[in-house]
Amino acid sequence: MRQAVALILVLAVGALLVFTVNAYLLPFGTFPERRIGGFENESVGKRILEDAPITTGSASVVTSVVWDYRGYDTLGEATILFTAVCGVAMLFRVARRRA
Amino acid sequence: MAGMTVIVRTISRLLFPFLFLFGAYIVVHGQLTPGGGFQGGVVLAAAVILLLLAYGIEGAQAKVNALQAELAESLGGLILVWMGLMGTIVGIAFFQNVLPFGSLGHVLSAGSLPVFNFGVGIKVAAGLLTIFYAILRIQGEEEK
Amino acid sequence: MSLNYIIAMLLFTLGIYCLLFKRNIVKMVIGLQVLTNGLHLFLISLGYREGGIAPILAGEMLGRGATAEFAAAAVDPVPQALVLTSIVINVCTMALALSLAIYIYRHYGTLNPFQIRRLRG
Amino acid sequence: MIAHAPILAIVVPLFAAFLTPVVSIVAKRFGVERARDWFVVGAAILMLLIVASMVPAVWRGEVLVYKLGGWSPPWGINLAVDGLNLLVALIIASVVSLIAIYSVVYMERDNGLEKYYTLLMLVTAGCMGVTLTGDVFNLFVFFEIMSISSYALVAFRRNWDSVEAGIKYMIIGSLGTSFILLSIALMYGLVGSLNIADLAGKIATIKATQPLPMIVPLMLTLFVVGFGIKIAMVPLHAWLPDAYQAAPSAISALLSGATATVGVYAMLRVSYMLFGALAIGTMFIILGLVTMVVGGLMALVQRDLKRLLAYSSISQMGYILLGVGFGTAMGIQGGLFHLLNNAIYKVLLFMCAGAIVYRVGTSNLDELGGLGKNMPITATLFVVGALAISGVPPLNGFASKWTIYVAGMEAGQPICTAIAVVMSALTLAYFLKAINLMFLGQRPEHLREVKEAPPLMLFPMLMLAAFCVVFGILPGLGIDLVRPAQSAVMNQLGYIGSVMGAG
Repeated sequence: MRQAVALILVLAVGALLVFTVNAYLLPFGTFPERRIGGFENESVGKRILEDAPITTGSASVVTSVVWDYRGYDTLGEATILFTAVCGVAMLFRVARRRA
Repeated sequence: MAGMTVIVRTISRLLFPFLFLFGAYIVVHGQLTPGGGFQGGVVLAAAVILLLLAYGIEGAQAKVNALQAELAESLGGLILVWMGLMGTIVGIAFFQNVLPFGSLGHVLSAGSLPVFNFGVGIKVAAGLLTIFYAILRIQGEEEK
Repeated sequence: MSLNYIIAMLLFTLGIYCLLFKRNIVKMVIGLQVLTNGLHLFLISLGYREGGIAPILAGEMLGRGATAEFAAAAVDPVPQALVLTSIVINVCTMALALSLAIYIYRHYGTLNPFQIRRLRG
Repeated sequence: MIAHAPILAIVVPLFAAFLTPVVSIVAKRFGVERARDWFVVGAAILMLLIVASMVPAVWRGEVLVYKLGGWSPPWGINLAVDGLNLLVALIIASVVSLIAIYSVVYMERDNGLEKYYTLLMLVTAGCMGVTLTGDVFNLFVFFEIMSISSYALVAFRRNWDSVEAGIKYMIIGSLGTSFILLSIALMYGLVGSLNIADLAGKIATIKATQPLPMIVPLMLTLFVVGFGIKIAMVPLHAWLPDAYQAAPSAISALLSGATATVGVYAMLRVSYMLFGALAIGTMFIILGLVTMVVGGLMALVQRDLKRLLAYSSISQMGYILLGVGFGTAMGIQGGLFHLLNNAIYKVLLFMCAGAIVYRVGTSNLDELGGLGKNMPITATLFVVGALAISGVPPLNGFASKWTIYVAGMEAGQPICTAIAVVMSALTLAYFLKAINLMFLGQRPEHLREVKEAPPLMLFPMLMLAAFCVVFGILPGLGIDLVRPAQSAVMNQLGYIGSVMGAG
């Protein structure tokens, strides 16, 4: 019984997500006929594509987003890696017996 | 861990320099090609982990031991934070791109970005290796 | 181009299904990975552009310095950067979760989450 | 220096986290292992000072915008500090400083302490990052730092119960953060931006279209579920009692004082700033009432002190949601004041529980008794905390609960007020039970030799109890502290204007 309810819940969530995404979102660079609000042409990505080679000097725009426009995020990402390393090392630490 | 047969050992010994070079290539060309510090760092770590699988933990530790890995991780982190602070000292804001840009499309271009890639490459390689060593250390203890 | 979106959302739902119905912690962690990978696929699809090129200024376009033409043809770089960040987060979560699973197995001798409920009430 | 204060408040704990392993190695070489602990305490206090240095400017009504990498919003990431951020940052910085002092003695019997302190600083950095940022994806990244390090800290002692609590927390929490990421992805797909102020303006435009596009409430729901897991709203609370029971007491205090506060903050930021209070009030009221009642009823039947405190902290979260859900100036003021008070007395109570665990070795109420003679100071402090949390008049809990009751009456919700009053009485009931079982009654033979907690543990507890009394006797002081935050919550347009105007 609980399983059936959970299954129905999962299916409902899936259907809702699929429906919403289809109804409101279009890929980048498509004419915004279904997209609401009309913010298509103000996308941050568009402006970055135009500016990045000049303002950061990097040929790969993804790298310039990762390390320059959103470099602080990447610092956070490196910190997460540090956290995971710390956590794993903490879990597998060798217990020193105190004399 | 005891390691594997002589075929696997030979091939992984032969492959190791190439993998290492490939990882370094990905790190250094981060601002020109797909890839960058994280991806290259993973390849670098994979190169050492290949040795670990073929030769056992001693074989890998002969190349990079656990303390070196931990120190290298701190070094990578310090490079990142230092370059971030450079932005505050030289420029106006944390994480500003302060080094000269160079010419677009060359290996030494894009200001601070190659340095960031280099730092994070070291950090990721050392971090993944540290995770492997940490897990293996405790497994090895159980077998004894 | 909405097929990508549908499949991404189905993967997300499949991940939730795994988390709710699987009786093995390792399988639950795999479910979490499926879920997040669905999300990554979704993010990447958001930046898709019909006939687009990779957001890297290279080759002939670099030679001509045609940045405007490049900007009109390339796909959105921001979701790709977000996915790179998210992948690393995902790897870290997985490393920690699997380490905990090793400990669970050591303490309880099983990975079935329904048998390791000593904390109750 | 003051211009860089927002970023320094995040970088200081981050730097301390990176340096802690190095300091630890050096300190061990020179034979002064405790230097590491005091290094962490120093970093926490430095962070508190940096946060405090932002107070005058923000209380004048400014929004401090810090553009990372020099990119003006919305192209890059920016930090934006208004009254709400600052209140939460102050709470976190003070709580972490006190917990760092408390840990020096409390954790001394454990091994692997350099990892403990590193993770403590990482949780702090994550909390600060979530609090001060003005970018929604950056909020997600730091939320993950905070979450992953708290998963690891819950499992710190590696017993069967802490490992189980850790993996439970981890799986539920990861599901929550994926929901947040999904919502961020939908948002980026919809309007192509990641800056909170920019998004708020654009979403306001989209909300104006008729009929309301279904994607907007969907995004809001995903956010509320994601952050609701962190603050243990009731249908999503399963991980919390296990985690609080199994973690070391200092970490339980940290979870209830810092990460839960951050969860509430993130929820407020998203629902009031990003979505402009889109019909969220009623939902918060219902969720708040359910959370309050279920938490209170479950607390009544617990036989373990830390588990009882865990359920009571679920119950207190209900009060905060209720106050915030009324949506009036007074309701939000009451909710935020209760957030502040909750951090104070919850940390105090967990520290008292930790002192008992430190001296006796168990937190099972059935095995305790008569400790009032052995540990008079701890007992007094616990009673102060318990009376404060139950809303007994001269203490701070009363002041904030009273504000919430009045707000409820003014908002035309007398039933909610009545339920809140009844739950308050219930809180008093289960805390009296706990006090009775622990400090009064028959003292078992093996507890005869128990000593008072060490002074270094008593010091942070005394500080917190003093705050309880001060905010209780002078509620105007607390309200003054909270008022900038309340006006920031209700001033969405001002926030958007200041952040976007900074570019």
